[in-house]
Amino acid sequence: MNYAKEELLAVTIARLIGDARHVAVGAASPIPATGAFLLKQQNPALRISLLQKRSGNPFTEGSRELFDLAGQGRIDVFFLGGAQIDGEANINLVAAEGKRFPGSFGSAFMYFTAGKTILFREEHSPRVLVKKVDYVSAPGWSPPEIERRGGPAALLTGKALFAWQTEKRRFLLESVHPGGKADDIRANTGFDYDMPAQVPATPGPTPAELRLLRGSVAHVIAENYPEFARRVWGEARPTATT
Amino acid sequence: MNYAKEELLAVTIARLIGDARHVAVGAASPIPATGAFLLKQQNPALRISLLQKRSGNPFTEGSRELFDLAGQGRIDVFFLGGAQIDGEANINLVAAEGKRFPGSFGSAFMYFTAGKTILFREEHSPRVLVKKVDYVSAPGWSPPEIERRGGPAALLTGKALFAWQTEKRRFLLESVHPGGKADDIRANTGFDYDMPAQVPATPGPTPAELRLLRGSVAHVIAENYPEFARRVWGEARPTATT
Amino acid sequence: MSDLRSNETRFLEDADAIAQEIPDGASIGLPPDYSPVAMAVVRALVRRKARQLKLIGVPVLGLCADILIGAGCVREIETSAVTLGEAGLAPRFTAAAEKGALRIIDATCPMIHTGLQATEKGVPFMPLRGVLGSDLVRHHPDWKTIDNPYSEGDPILLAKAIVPDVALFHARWADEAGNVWVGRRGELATIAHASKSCYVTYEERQAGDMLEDEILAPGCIGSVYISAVAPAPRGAWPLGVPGMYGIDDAHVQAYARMANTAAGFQQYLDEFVLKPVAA
Amino acid sequence: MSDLRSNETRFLEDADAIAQEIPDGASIGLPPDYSPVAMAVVRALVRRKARQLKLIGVPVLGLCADILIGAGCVREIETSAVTLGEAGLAPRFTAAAEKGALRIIDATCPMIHTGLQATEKGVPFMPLRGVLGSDLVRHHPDWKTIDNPYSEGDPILLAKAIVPDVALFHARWADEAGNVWVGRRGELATIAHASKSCYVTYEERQAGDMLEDEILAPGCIGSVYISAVAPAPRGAWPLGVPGMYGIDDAHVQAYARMANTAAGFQQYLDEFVLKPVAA
Repeated sequence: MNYAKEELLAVTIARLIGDARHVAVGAASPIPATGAFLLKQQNPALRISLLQKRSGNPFTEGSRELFDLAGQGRIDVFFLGGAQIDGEANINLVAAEGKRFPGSFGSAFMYFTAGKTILFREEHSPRVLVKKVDYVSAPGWSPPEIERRGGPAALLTGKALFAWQTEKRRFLLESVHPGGKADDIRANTGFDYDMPAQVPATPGPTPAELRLLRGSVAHVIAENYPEFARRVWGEARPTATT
Repeated sequence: MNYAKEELLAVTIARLIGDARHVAVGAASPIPATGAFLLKQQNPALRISLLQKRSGNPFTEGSRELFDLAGQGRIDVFFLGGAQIDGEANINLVAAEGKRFPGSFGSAFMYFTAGKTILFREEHSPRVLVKKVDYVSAPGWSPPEIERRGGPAALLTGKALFAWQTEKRRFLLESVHPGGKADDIRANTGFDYDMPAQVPATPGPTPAELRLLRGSVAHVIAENYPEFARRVWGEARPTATT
Repeated sequence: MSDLRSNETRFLEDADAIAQEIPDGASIGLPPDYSPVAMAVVRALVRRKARQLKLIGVPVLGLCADILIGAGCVREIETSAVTLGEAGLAPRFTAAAEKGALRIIDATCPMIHTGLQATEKGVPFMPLRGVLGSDLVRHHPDWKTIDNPYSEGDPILLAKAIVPDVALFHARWADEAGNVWVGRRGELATIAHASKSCYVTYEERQAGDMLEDEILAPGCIGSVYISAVAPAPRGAWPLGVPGMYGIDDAHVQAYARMANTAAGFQQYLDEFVLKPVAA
Repeated sequence: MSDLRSNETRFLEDADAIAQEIPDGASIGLPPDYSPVAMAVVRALVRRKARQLKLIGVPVLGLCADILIGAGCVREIETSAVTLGEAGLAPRFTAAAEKGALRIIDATCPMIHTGLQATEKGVPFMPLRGVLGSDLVRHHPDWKTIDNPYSEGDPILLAKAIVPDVALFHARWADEAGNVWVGRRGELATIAHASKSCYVTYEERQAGDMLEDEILAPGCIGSVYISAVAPAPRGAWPLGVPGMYGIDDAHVQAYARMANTAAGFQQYLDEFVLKPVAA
């Protein structure tokens, strides 16, 4: 079957969201948004809040409301990335090796208060996936005395999917995307992690999922991330079989 | 000169407000409101916020905003009454002698945060003006370690005006309303207070003040306190000389 | 927090259907009389003989509390006052209080807002200036005084987070997405945000999604907070809805007179609460 | 708090008149790029060669900060991020940061909101969950960790009250009473409430008093908070005003390219900032 890398990542994200009831997707996150809207096709009750959407923003009280919502326990799934991500699921959005990044945004709060966080970064390299982040914008785990509702559930990259093992505070290589090899993952990952003897391939989109992605999902995504939709699905936004 | 008791009290309140820039007047306070609007005729920059006004309420964020405003230091003058008021300027709005009153409202906060508070209670009797309140809804003064922006400035009753002496934490009888006697005040006041050898009479409204009260002020007050305006100024709301 | 993850607003038939969902023993956050009160649900709660309710006045209580107290639905209240406004004292509250038949937690307006704001932010407490030295502090079970960690020898009061089981109020509009429009009545949003579940009656149904309208959105409470809505035209009566109808002063004054005695209150219930009434 | 008792909104002529009133060294609370930014005043600040400003991002900074930093107006920023959104990194911020030419206090969005809410309530601090264990806590000068007074062995973070000297933003409407309408952009109200003075540019003047209109009032910030307003049609350009005009993406992308070098940035200033520009 032919599909785009973005489509593989989106269906993986849809599976990771699972039975959540409320997903919040940050700015500049077209792939998580695609995954969430794909899932909504199957579960219309799923609530998706697109943050900083230019129109039809779901909030009525300004930029504080997302954080209040999360504090109240009303956000089940959130997405975070990182200029660096390490083997303890710490993320760094501030600075590394003399380079300055934009900053931590709400990560240090959302990582604690959302029900679960999916770490997502397409670049899979030793530069991004490091042994230890240079700056902890938001910690991957907290000692027991610290109140923390949620934490990392998984780390999805352009090459592989890792599951987070809460007890061991370590990642487990869950699957490698089709065409990739476990050895290549080891070579491109700066942190140590567990892996089974046989690492399965990440399941690709089913024909039904592809139909949805290229139909109604592409339509919604094009409204909010026009550049991305054009790149993945072209101007025509084809429906059904391609 | 002929004037109503309410007119005397209103002009006294206008003088007590003085050079304030922002006065907040609670529900069911037509006389303080009358005093504030009289002053506004002379100083149009005076801002008057009528709380719980049924329409044209000055707040956009609901009932919390008044308290936030006061906390920010943006309310210069507020009014409080009391089922009991004692010689240390404590007020009781909760319960006394087996009787239950409505409750403390925002008094315990506003008394601290408004720039100054004018205590106002028409009934002047030993039942209301007591030696010690049965319940302190809001204290008249605070020890030095307690942060407190404001406190009582004066106590105005239907019979007299007391000034608050911050250092001595005691009231001083400043004037007795025309027709009254200092002895009568002493007999009807349950707490002890200072007084000068000669107690002056509370100055009545000037002809100019009366013209304003019976003209534009009566008009504004009638919109917000129709029963009161009818009682004081009659249906016709006469302007100028009566 | 049972219902916090509920994200689909249900559309119920009427105020009675809401009253069926509010269980005995629930704590209910209620707005003041000048902010739309779901009076139709209050009457339905009396009809279904609700018991052991705890009412939280945000920040004061009025007619709705007096009726519920008089009808024996209420175990406890936390509020900064109970008043009928221009109609004077709340007679059934006063009678119950003076008989000792009601647990009363006396508060002051901004401390109630502060406790709800704490829940809104997901924090266990929030500080407030003032109040210290008031007997309210001595009697309130949930307030604490600490030293300001930023400045030595500077005591400051903390409100513990208040988490009502139920938020209950009335709105001018609800839309097809389950959003409600309450205009500038911000205390309603605070109650909704802080409560485990939230029930709203409304005057009129709006087509579409008000959050897509830049002019209406700022006065809306998003459906993410709303458990269920039900139509109740003139559902705040005898209280008012800003911009639609005012308080029926004559009725509230008549209530105040009748409710001055237990017998008169029962007559009021018979006439205006126990049999369905056209406003 | 110099201007807190100011209660008369002044009507100034234009954005330059506002820039004249914002002194060198002032701390300025600024909204994110998706909430109307007073870009016309930002350009006027560059023209008047403002110096030593402290910018506070509520909760993030964007184009306005990058221009002010590039033009040498800024000593220090406190923010949870600086970004041009879809146009990528903020180049002058990045260059200044990597050269060490700017003091940066890194924060996280809700801690900035929390610090402003503390000032809004008149309290010296406010708690927030989460964040503990982040390096932000180690580096931030104003945050403290205490034990939750309601539960032993439960550390919780406090934000110290943030008090900007100046709130600066753009609004769709101002009215004759000095109220401004900002719709659902609640962060603008928080900045206005917490700041010592507040300057607002607006698109259009409304007759009368918007607070008398139940539909408009919920989106208004009352004049009690507003020091002065000035007209600035398309004053947020190249950023947008919800419901009126969107972000001029092409212009922001052109900016991002030009500002990648100091020379290109100077050319941008010459072309779009130093000489008056028609949007």
